[in-house]
Amino acid sequence: MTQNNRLSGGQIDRNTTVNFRFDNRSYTAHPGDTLASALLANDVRLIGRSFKYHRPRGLLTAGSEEPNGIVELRAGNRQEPNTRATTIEMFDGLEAQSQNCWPSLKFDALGVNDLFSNFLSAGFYYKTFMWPAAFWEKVYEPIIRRAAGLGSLSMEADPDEYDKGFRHCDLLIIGAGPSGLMAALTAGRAGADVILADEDFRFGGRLNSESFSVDDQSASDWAAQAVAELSSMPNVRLMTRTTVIGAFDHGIYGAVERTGDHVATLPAGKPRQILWRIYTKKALLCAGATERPIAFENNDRPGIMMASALRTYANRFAVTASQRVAIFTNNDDGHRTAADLHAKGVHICAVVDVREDAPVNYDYEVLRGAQVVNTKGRLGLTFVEVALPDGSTRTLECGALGVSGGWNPNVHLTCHQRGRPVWNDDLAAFVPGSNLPVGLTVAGAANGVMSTQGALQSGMDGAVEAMELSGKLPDLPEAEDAAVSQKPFWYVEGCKRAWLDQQNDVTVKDVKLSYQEGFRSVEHLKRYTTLGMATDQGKTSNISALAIMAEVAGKSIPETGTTIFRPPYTPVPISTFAGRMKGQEFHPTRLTPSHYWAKERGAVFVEVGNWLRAQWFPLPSETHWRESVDREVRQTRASVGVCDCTTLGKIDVQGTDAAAFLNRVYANGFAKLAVGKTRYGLMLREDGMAMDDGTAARLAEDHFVVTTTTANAVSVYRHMEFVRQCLFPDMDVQLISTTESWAQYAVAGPNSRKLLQKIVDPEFDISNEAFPFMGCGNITVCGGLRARLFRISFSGELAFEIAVPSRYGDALMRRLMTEGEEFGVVPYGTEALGVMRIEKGHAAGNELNGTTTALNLGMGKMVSKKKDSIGSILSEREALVEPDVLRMVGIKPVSSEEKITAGGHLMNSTGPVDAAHDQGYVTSAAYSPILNSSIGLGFLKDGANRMGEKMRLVSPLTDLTVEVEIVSAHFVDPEGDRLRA
Amino acid sequence: MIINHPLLGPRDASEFTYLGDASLINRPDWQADNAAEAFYEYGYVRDNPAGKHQELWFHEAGDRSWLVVTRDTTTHEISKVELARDVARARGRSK
Amino acid sequence: MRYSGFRVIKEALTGHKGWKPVWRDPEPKDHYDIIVIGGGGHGLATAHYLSKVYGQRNVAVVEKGWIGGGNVGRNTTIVRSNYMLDGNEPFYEFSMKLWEGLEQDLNYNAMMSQRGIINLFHTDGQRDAYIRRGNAMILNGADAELLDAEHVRKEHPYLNFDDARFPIKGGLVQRRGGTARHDAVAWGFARSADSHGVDIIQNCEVTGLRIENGKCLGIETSKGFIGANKVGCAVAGNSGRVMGMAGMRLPIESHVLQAFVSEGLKPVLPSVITYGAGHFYVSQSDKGGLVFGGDIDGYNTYAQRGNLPVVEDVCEGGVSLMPMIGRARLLRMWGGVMDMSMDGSPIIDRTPVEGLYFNGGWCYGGFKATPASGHCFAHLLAKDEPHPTATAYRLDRFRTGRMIDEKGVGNQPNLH
Amino acid sequence: MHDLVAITALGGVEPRVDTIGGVTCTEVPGVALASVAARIGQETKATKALAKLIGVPAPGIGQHAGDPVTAFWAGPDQWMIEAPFDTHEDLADQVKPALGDAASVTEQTDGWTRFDLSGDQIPAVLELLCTLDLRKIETGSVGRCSIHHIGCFVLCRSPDEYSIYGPRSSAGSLHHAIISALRSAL
Repeated sequence: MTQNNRLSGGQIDRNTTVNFRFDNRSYTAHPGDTLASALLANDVRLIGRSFKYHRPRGLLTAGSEEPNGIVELRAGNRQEPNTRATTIEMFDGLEAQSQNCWPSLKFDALGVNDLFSNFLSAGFYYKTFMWPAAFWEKVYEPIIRRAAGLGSLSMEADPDEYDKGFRHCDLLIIGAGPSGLMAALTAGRAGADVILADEDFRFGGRLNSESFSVDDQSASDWAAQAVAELSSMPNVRLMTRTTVIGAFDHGIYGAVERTGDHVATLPAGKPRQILWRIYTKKALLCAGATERPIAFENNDRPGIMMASALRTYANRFAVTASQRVAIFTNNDDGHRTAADLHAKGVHICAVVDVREDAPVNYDYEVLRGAQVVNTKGRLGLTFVEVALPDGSTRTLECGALGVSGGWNPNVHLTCHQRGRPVWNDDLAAFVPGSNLPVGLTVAGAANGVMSTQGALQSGMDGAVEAMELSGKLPDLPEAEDAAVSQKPFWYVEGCKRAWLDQQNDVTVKDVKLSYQEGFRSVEHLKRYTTLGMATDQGKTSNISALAIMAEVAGKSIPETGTTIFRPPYTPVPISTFAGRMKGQEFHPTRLTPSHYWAKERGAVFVEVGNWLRAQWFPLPSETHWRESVDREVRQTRASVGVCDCTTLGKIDVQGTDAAAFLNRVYANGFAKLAVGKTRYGLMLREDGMAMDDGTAARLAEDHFVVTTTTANAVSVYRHMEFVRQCLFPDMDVQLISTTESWAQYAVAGPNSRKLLQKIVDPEFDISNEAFPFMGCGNITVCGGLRARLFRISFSGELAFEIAVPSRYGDALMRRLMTEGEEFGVVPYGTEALGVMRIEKGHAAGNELNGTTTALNLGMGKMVSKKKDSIGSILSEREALVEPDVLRMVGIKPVSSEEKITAGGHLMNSTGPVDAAHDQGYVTSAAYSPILNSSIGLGFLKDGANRMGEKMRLVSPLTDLTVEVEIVSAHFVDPEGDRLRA
Repeated sequence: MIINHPLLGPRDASEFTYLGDASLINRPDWQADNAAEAFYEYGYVRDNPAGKHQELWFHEAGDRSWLVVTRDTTTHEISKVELARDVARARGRSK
Repeated sequence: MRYSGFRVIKEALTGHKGWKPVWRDPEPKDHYDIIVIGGGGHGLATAHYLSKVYGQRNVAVVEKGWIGGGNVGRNTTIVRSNYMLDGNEPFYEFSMKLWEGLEQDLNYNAMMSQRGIINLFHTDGQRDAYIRRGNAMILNGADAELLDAEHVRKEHPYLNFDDARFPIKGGLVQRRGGTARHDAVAWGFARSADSHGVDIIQNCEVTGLRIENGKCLGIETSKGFIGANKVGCAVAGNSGRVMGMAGMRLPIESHVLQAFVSEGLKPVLPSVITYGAGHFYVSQSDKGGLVFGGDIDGYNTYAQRGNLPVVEDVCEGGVSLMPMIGRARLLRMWGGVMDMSMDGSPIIDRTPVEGLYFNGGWCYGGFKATPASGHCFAHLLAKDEPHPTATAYRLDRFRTGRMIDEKGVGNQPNLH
Repeated sequence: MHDLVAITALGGVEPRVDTIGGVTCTEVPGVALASVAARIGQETKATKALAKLIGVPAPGIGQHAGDPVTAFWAGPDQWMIEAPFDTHEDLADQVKPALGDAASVTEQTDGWTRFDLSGDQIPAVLELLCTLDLRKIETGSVGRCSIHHIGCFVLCRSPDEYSIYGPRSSAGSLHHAIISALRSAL
């Protein structure tokens, strides 16, 4: 198909021809085209279907405000629904499909909705589909959901990369039209650090769409020259294809740069889009204005477009929507379009101007005081019916109608911090109000300055004001300076189905019905009719609807209300906000010092926070994880096992007040802890709940090393800094995390000492006498490597934790394995660790769940009343010390074949099973290969006094009821002989 | 948001962790007769003003300073940023 | 006027001339038996139940702006009763049952859609907690199902099972959970209350509470003083401001929760999904938009807007969980101001001031609670005693240590 | 001398080197670190002792200084000391006597992994990684920031030489982030 709607001129590269496909038909276009201009060039007017009535839809605009010309761009896992054809930059091999139509765009089955539109009036669904109740999910809703929606997702993962970036500048200029360019030139020449961003792939804004000249050159040439000068300035950064999407607090702007949307395929490693966070001292909004339509009967047919869009297509893209064009306007701007199209040889059927005093023109007919009252053409405009002042009607045969109802300043970003625009009677439009985001000023058409000369001046002034410039300013170029001449005109009287929101099919009638039913505030209007909720966010429809609401209410527009806009300025792919934080990179991955060794051993890993920890180490012969875990437990308790516990938080606490400080943050006392000793510590939140537990080892009078649980390492450090800086600012104590500095391994089991004696350097005596339970100290290993040794035990066995600098952790683990061969040493993972701590009755994450007190945990006596410690006072509240509060207990099945389920609830052995009779719940459960039974820990009302009681463990969720016995939580070695051995 | 760190200058608020009302500095005396009531008020009751609010932020991804930020909860305008340690001392806290 | 399919057809054929305003626009009387401050979901629901269930006809709802403009008009529309603690679950299950009959009760289609909700878990610890929660739900008469990873994959094949940083290990499902058309909920309650004689007074800002000798006599408003025997405050998000007029300080902070909607899409999500390893939950509206959200911004604010870091955090979670939404576009973002309470649970209770009652502290869970909150607040206002399912929501529970802390993060509101 | 073989944070025996678009990213295991935090009331004494240790005045806020033993500012009255690993493996023990009671000294060597970037256009890479105002980063500057949710120090040693310190356990993720940014920006 040839581009038979091409005109002369334009800013396209005619020397290159590219191919693209729309609905599986091939067409040609030129670089510099958008998909929209290329379709028009090829005489394609029908592009999609509307949301509700599935009415035929063509292009309305030439910019990002487009409500109608939306398509599915690209194919396969790169398919992009709802993409505005007006902003798709043409490239060779571009592929697009029409959407929201079936079986085909020309014949859309759901077009039938249009026939019943009268029954599908605004909000009709709130009044029906209620009987029978069950039918909603089964019948009504599925039908509605299938009919609704617009484009479709591929349902495949987005394959592209996205980046996030951060830029800082003195002045961010948003929009590179006349005012933006002039502002950038002014600030740039003055040496200011400027970022100039525009959503278009070509700077210039309206200058690229107009036929007039700036100084002695064409407007677009002047723009190109300005851009050339700006790009030569090192202090000015130009960001094309970059939409500033939002104005956030304190001068931070969000911007989306489309670095890869204009190419067929991305080079490896290059992002499709970049989300920029731009930190600004000042920002200048030069976003221009958007032309608004006039509502009249059947004003939604393909071919009916904004007059300024027709002008853009003709002047910038050298395209006309049709060879026969009519104009409907209430202002002089509409006449400009007629003149430009006429100059390019397009036949102007007539300019229909609602003003009796409209300017005449001798090249074509001007129908003064006339209105368009109806149109014809099922899939595209064919005839326009015009009512003349004398009451007669004229029918114009044309393929395109340019509509101009005046211009609305693009105030969107001024509203992003809830600022409200104010009404301007001369423009009959909202202009930026006074409560703008701090640091933002507005220039050019966005500020209601509608002439080119005015925009240039206003841009310069804006830059001068924002940057507080003085001295010589650049000379302003000469440009058109016409005053706005228009007669506010929103819709044609007596029309029924005159579209306001063309995508969501909201008509004048719907607005009137909304008022009639009491939905009279603007927000009610929007929510009831869905006006302005479509992908264009009502950029072309909100104000007209408001004007009509005002008329019905008999109020002025400002009395009726304003409508504000929310970010983003135009829709942004969710991937762009995610950047690279997805898939495996969603969160950083933290590896333990023995990770690579464990991988070689074929360990199975588990995520613990951001850490990867070895869960168990299967042998080739083992087919089920339980075999591995049982073996690791048995062998550790029988001989010796090694576990990487580096992930436990380690905090270095130093200072003359270190001990006093720990006395405050721990419920139990530390002042009297001897040097060379370690003590278990329970940390409470100020509300009295257990926050974390760990050990504190005193390496010197003024030096402790504190451990935290893996999960709470960060929050405990933060808490300790709070206590240090905010509560006791004069305590001499210094904190720093050493979690990653040391590779720390638990060496547990009766042979642990023997194993360690093989690597600990001989000058260090670690016999039970010299290095008893809870001892700690600095030592060296393997011939002089500095190390720390702690005699602490989570497993309940004779055990140590040994720490060396992380870089040697891998080597130390390998050494422990070889030296341990004679004892049959096993590495054990988090599962075995968990089993052994349950066997020993140690509380862990499942028990320290943020709602349990020391009393609940069986550690009530640890909370010292003799000193001031965080949480001790509030832990005494009446409900927390009632006689039957939950107490931690051990639970085992009466018959050892039965299984304990964590998350199960405890019920009395007889009586009803329901919430009212709940006695407690199971927090942790495991199979103990030592007891050959499933065991568990849990919380039970008055549990301390119910040892030996038989109860029912119920888990209706997993369909389970087990008879259990309440026992002490210390299943193994309750006296602790082993760990003191 | 941007917090103008008294030592480091303007920093993105995303580097900080928020705790809440700076009254959390005023931890009651554990030995006072009304300690129970005082700690309840301290722990649970807030002014929650619509306007100027003194609040605690921790520079987690920064220099680990706790800051007292005076910020308007209706506009987010920040009028003052101080090191919490200085504020605590000024409020008479010591050891 | 009764709504029905036939009515819609009749009106269509007669030019829609018969539709009446959904609620009147009355001037306030001098005195009411009960005034409810706040024309949001909870306030309007309270009025509905006061008038329809508790026979109170001399009732006014006073709203600063336009009704339904608060959090009921800006939430992510999720309805569920999947709580763990005894203080909460009976109340939310009561709410769920009210939802299930709501359209018929209101004669208004709020599009309550029981398409189900799944909470995904990614660690054994999370699984254990969800089992405890699921059991609590069932023991309280609600429905719950535990799905393993394979089963989740069958129902939600588009989730990230192959390249996930935190693999999905399963999910806790409540089939009766789902979504409702949030605006319609407010309008439906308003229409019903209005039809039972309740005066709904919009654009009437409360400027003060008239309290004499410890008794509340009425409210000062931009439309003058309005007397009342009882005043109920249901202005979650602004509780601090309004109760401040009574000189009360609350165990509540105001925070902003952002919400997001994508462009319209053909159906992709069958149910509500919440991510257990990131801050992200999502459903798809009947119009086709993906409605999603995540964490609150985390700092005290009364501004109904948020900032970029949370937007990014939410989208990072979304794309990690379901990479196929990556090319869908985020269309609109907005914020709602939440009453974040000190234990993440609400308050429905008397106050130290006689005749002044308080309903608030809903955190970001208020929408699903709308019917029960209204019902229980109406019960309290009408009978002066708490509704049996809301006895735990006391104002003094923090003093006595009876917190209802589902998350176990204690007295730090922004963590709930 | 002990006989345990060290591995780098990325798990190799030899440090990792990547060159992309004219910028080279080198893993640097050969550095020893110790933190110095002044005791309450000893700030001046600590600053003087530190100056003596590194041979130049103790670096102020956001600065680093010294050679071969350097120090950079890490927080109020707190610095990180940097020295060649081969000669200062036990840096903390060497530093302690110099500071005496004036400061708390803590070994930090293996708490961190270091990547050095060399080449021009490094700012174009860094602006994809962190929020630092690169216009203000000059030779001698150091900034703490978050890179892909990983807390890092960024040191500018010269306009075309930067060092990035990140937590050792996250070395793989940090390296991936840096390499992705190099590919994207250059």
